[in-house]
Amino acid sequence: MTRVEGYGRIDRTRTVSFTFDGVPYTGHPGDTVASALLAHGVTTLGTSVRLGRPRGVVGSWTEDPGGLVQVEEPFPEPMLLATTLEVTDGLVARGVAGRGRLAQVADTARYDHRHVHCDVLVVGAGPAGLVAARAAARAGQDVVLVDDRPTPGGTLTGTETVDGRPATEFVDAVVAELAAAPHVTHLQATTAFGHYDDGFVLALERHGETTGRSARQRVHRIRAGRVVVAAGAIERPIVLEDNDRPGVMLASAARDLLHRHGVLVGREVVVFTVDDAAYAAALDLHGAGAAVRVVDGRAQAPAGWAARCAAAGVPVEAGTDVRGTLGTDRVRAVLVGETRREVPCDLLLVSGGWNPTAHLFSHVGGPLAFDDELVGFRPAAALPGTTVVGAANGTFALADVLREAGGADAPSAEPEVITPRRTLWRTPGDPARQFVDIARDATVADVARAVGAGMTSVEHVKRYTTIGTAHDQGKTSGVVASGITAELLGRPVGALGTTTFRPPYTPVPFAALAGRDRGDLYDPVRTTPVHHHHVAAGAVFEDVGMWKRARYYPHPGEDMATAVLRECAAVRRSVGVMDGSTLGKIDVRGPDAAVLLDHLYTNLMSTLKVGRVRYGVMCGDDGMVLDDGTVLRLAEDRFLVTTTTGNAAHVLDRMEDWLQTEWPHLRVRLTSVTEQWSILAVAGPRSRDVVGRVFADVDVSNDAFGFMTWQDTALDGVPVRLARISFSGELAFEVSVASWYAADLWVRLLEAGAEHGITPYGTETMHVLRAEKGYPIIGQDTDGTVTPQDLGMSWVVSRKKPDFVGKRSFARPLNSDPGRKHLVSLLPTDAATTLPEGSQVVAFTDRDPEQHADRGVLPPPPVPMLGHVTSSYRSAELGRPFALALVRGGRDRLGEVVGVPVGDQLVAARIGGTVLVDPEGARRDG
Amino acid sequence: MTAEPTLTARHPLESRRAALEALPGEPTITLDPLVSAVDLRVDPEPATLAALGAALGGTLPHTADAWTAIADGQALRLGPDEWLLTSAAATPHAWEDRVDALAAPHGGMAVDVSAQRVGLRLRGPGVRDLLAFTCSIDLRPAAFGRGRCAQTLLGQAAVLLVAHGDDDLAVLVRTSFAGYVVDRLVDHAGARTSRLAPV
Amino acid sequence: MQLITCPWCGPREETEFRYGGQADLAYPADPSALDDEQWARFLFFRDNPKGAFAERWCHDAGCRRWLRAVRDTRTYVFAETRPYGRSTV
Amino acid sequence: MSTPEHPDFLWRTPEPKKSYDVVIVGGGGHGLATAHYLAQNHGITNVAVLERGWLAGGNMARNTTLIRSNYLWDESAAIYEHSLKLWEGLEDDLGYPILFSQRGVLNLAHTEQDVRDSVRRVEANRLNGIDAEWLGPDEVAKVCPIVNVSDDIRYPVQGATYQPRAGIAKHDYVAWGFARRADEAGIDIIQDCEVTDFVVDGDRVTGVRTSRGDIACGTVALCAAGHTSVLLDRLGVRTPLQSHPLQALVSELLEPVHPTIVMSNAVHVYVSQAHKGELVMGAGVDGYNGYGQRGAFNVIERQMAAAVELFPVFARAHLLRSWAGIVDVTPDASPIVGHTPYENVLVNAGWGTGGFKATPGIGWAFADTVAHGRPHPLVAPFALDRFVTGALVDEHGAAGVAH
Repeated sequence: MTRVEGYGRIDRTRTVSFTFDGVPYTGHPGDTVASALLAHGVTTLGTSVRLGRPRGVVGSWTEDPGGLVQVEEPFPEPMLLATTLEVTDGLVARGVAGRGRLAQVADTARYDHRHVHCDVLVVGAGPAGLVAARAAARAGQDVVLVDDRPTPGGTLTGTETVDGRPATEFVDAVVAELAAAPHVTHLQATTAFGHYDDGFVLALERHGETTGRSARQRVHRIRAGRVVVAAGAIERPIVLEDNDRPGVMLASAARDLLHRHGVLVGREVVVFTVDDAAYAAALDLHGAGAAVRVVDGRAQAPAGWAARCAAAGVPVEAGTDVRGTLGTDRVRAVLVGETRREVPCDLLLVSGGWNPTAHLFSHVGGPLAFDDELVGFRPAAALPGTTVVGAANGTFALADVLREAGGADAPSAEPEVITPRRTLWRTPGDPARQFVDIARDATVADVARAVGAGMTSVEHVKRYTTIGTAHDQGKTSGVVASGITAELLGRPVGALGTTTFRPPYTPVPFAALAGRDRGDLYDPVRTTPVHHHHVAAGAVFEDVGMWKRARYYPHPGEDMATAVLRECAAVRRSVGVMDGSTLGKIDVRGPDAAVLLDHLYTNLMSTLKVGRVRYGVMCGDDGMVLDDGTVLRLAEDRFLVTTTTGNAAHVLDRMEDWLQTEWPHLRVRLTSVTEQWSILAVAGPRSRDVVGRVFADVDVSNDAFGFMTWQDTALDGVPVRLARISFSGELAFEVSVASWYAADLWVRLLEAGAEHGITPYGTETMHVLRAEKGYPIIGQDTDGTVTPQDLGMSWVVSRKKPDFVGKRSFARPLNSDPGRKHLVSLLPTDAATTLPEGSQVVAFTDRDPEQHADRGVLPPPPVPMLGHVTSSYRSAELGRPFALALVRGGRDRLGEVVGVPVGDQLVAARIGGTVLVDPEGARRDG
Repeated sequence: MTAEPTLTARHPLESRRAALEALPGEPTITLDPLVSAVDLRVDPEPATLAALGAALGGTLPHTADAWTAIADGQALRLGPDEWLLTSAAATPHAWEDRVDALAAPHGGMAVDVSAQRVGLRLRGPGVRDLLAFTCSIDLRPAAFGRGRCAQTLLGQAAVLLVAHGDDDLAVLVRTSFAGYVVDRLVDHAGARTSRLAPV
Repeated sequence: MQLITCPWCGPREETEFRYGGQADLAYPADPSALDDEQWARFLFFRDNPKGAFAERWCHDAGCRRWLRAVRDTRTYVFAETRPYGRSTV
Repeated sequence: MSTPEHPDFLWRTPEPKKSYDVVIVGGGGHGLATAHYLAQNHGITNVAVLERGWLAGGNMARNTTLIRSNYLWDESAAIYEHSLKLWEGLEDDLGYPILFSQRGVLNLAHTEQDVRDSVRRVEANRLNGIDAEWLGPDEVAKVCPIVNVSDDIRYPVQGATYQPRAGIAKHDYVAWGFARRADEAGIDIIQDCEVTDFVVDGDRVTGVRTSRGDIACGTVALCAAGHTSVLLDRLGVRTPLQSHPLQALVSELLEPVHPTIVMSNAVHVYVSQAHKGELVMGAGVDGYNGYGQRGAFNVIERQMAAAVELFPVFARAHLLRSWAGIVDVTPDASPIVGHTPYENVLVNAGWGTGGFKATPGIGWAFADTVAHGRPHPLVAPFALDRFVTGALVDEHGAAGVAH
């Protein structure tokens, strides 16, 4: 055991048991897997990714490049750091060789997101962050303080004094003051991992493994008026021979492990530094019972620290360096100076200086520049809304940190003199054994090789050597790599720059980012007021946009084909009813309503008489069909426009766009009434009987109620609108009612039609029926490259109107190309094959030109394509399959036979007109 | 068929009622009764607003994203020239006719949208905290106090939030999205372990 | 993740808005008077500056009003947002 | 697993000469490939590749490395299939380990219309001699067992198109391989050299002004992706290009779990597992114009939601790093390649999300176009004038597939 009494913030009264690499261990609440294992003298946690060399803990938190573990229990999670993973009872983990393993099963834990708004967000609860948060809270501002470690205080250990008392007491006092302050939110174990525009910061709060419905992790989406980055700094190693060996650590890490976890990582310790801070580590470890010796790479040891070491009996050797380490699985000695003098030890602590943790400043484009005094990259300019304080800003003396962060009411600390740091990236030695990034097994030799290959940019060197691409994203290796590259290139490191910091600061589980947007919460499920009746009737649904639409209503034992044939037959021979409530509906009102519609539709709407209905088509500026639907003229200055289900929002958006940004002078107002009105379509020769029965007061005879007209009536005092609109070619009525009443009306129609065997039908049947009439479905029979003329709908394109959206594009050269694709029907000559939708259409080549066959030969590729099948069904009415297709010059090839490759066969199909059922339109009026 | 059944107005969220009643403690989520509502469009001349307000038994909100009480209902400002006017007394048809008649002289118009949206009422401590899980706008009472309303997103659905008080808000949502919004709120209401002070 | 100031609703998340591309492209008074080249320019050709860009956004999830913004395409910072066309804000 | 041995030498760092026969603007994949094929196929070596930053540091360094040719229209299929065939021999051609791995791509269908569009594309591909199949949900699960083909997700998988020859490669190594070959042939690769303007003489450009001085040239070949319109603005040439952020991300290194490449347009997900083991994902293009090389985080959050829905086992994989490139998109989602009003200025741009997979193909065809001063048949359909005639190659109109 290397646990020392009197140190650490762990709860020694309680013990937790966990398993690592199959061996049971114990730890205490407050321990990490790293601290618990080190307490048991375990220093090797895994092996390296490429060379298979032993790997141990180098840092004490998220900067650690070495101690990667895989959690197996309670739930597999890959690539976590032993230094950040809290020990819990039953935890099972193992060391990994640079690659993790995902679970085989879905994660049932809950992750969610929460939006937070505040005046000030402070990132980091070390001395700088605590003081900054306190100042803001005292100023009465809404403050959010987040810190990624389980407990506040940052690097403060208790050996320092603030306002004349031990720093830890000061920390407790500030935390208490913040807890008592209104409008202050203080979250530990919460990592601010990304900083975006306008004070937007994402922070991940970790609750540990949870059960049931409480979140395991939560992403806070914080909008802050001001962001204070007080994230501290990360110590940097010095590269030397065999510096990847377990037992080589950052000085700050050993000190942190001692004060947080009461773990004394070594008994015989050599501290190799070019910076003052490591002396504190040396003295603290010495005080905890270790034999410590300091090797200072600078010409002279700092006087103050040297004196304190002398007083404590810690030998200090300056003006020399450490060149390498000896040992097998763990350091047993280091080689000092040019003579490579062997100095026995079980721990080498290194300190090459500090890298300010300015990631959140860099995420939003804050520039970093190399500071020669600091020997590191620090924020180099002011950024509106973001301030960086303390070590993150390159300020290290505690008194200065407190002043910088606390302003007026900053507490005091004893002044320190920081003696100049020395720039030392590596000591002399064999570059092939000097590790720059131990997480990637990348050495100085690799960097030299990259430079030798002609690379002059750190980005290239990073990609060539993979330095900085591991789980730690180069927190300790990045700047060292820049420094060594610069040395090899003979250029100043400042001129070379460092690689950009990109979110996230530390890795974030996919599931945490997904939050609750899962399953049916991923996207809204839109349903109509009649939905529960469809469910009760056993409907199979299809997704149309966000809507769930009943596709067909299978009877027991029916597959889709059978059900649809039955539904189609019912409509053609008697009567069916469909829920058309998902159609988009827009109330267009105002003196200029007709003018707007004349602009947007290809045909004239201004000539439509009140009480009548007209079918209309909308095109884009490019002349391609965008949407279609019916338009009811409700009054001189009022129209009700219906759109396709999928395009409702898009069409309204377009109308508003024209109205607000192009023709603001038009006196028109648009209101979406899609959910206000439900539409139930009653279709079939018997529809008149059904509608007539339900609405006894309406004369539904053809003379009194003609095709493409509408009438208002009421049922039980509820206003209802009836319209003679048919999408099947059959006699049909659309019944519109305020959605509150739609469910009851659906039932009423079913009851009234019972004697005629009224049949609810779904979108599939609707598609078949309209296809038999050659009515296109926008988005299925069109694909954004199809004009109304291509669809054979020149009749819907006004010649009278001087202009309308899309008109000019019809005059472009390509639109008069005879090779354009036309919508036509295709009848397989075998009268049996249902051509798969999406099939391509090619020239038909007979097996034997003499006798015409239903099957041809498909020539080897490339085979020129004439078009494709857009819709294809079996027709109950025709007693055969049929299809609609877009075919080059199709209307000029009526009667021709073309080939449709289906699997390995070439199916013969004859081109025909699009109207296959009731061409003379006799059924429309019943 | 014997005795003609009468058409009955069905609440679009009937199927979710049980789930809402089963929610543990506060905040509570209840279904607002169905009310008549029109979308009023008129240029916001002060004189016009004054006249309409007087006729409707209140004052129409003059500022953005605000609501006021009118006789038997609310006036919620949706845009520069757009208001949502509700009435618990008039029938939808009558309400549209009445407001339309009032607006016409001012070049305005009213369109019946009673069945377009449905209302949810969220009451009790933590109600803003609950909304903060799905809604991105600043819900701090200082920014969104009683008398304010806002059209925004709850998850992926567009909603109209109405502040009745610090612990009392309403969510109006298009009926086809209402089930999703309820499911989202219930999902969080049952699972909130927010360590944050209520916003 | 911008915070876009809607002239009517105030600052709202970018997710509430829909992008409308370059602003101030007037629909030609008489498209039939344009040759194919000129028409193509109206249809497809847009400015794509690196820097200040006058563009259209619609507050889709809010008041559904279009706004005219000037935004820097390098920094994404909005210099201004104004109501578009008829609006009485 | 282990990264390959790179050659000891890649490229020189020369000072720019006063003049070159051809100046290629943009040292990304397309510029470098064009340089390589100019030398190898046409013996043209008095060429400079001018790169404003570090070589291949733009979209080449930021893309998600998908390589496929299963496009709908003949014109697109032709150039991408030509490219795929070159990919299949590129490792030998370049003598560089580019880690080209043909693991196949699945394009998932989630709605009835997705299915129609998918079948349409598969049938078109087969008639064009491109390997393509339509797979039902069960077959999808066989190809990629971790895909959730059950009905318990919002938009269940109805099936997928499958192109077995599709694959991935290591983007940096591809660029370095082309650069090394071009450098060997004597072509000057000049980094930190930003073209700021052009020296114009009537309807010809006689040189480029750069941050490192003027450089005279016979022909200018623009391969500047997102910055193309900024450059052409200097010549008063307008293009229908818009530059948008396109985001991507990677996870930490994981043991092999994902055997192929999966894309879903409906939910904007694209996932493969790279050679070292990280999951590589691409998102949809951000909606607004932007040169900032960063996008909005909500795009990534939505993508993660879709990814965890489709791949439940990804739940505890970690987002390690995210970034964005600048993609130049056109109204018909097809590139713009060929001549400009300036007779000796040729443009290659507008590849949107398709640039990486086209690298060898367009380098080959663009070099031929530059060498002969006329559009190679493979690029002829992508001329700028199609926007006037209306002869668009509308890839998103039909079955547009991102990435």
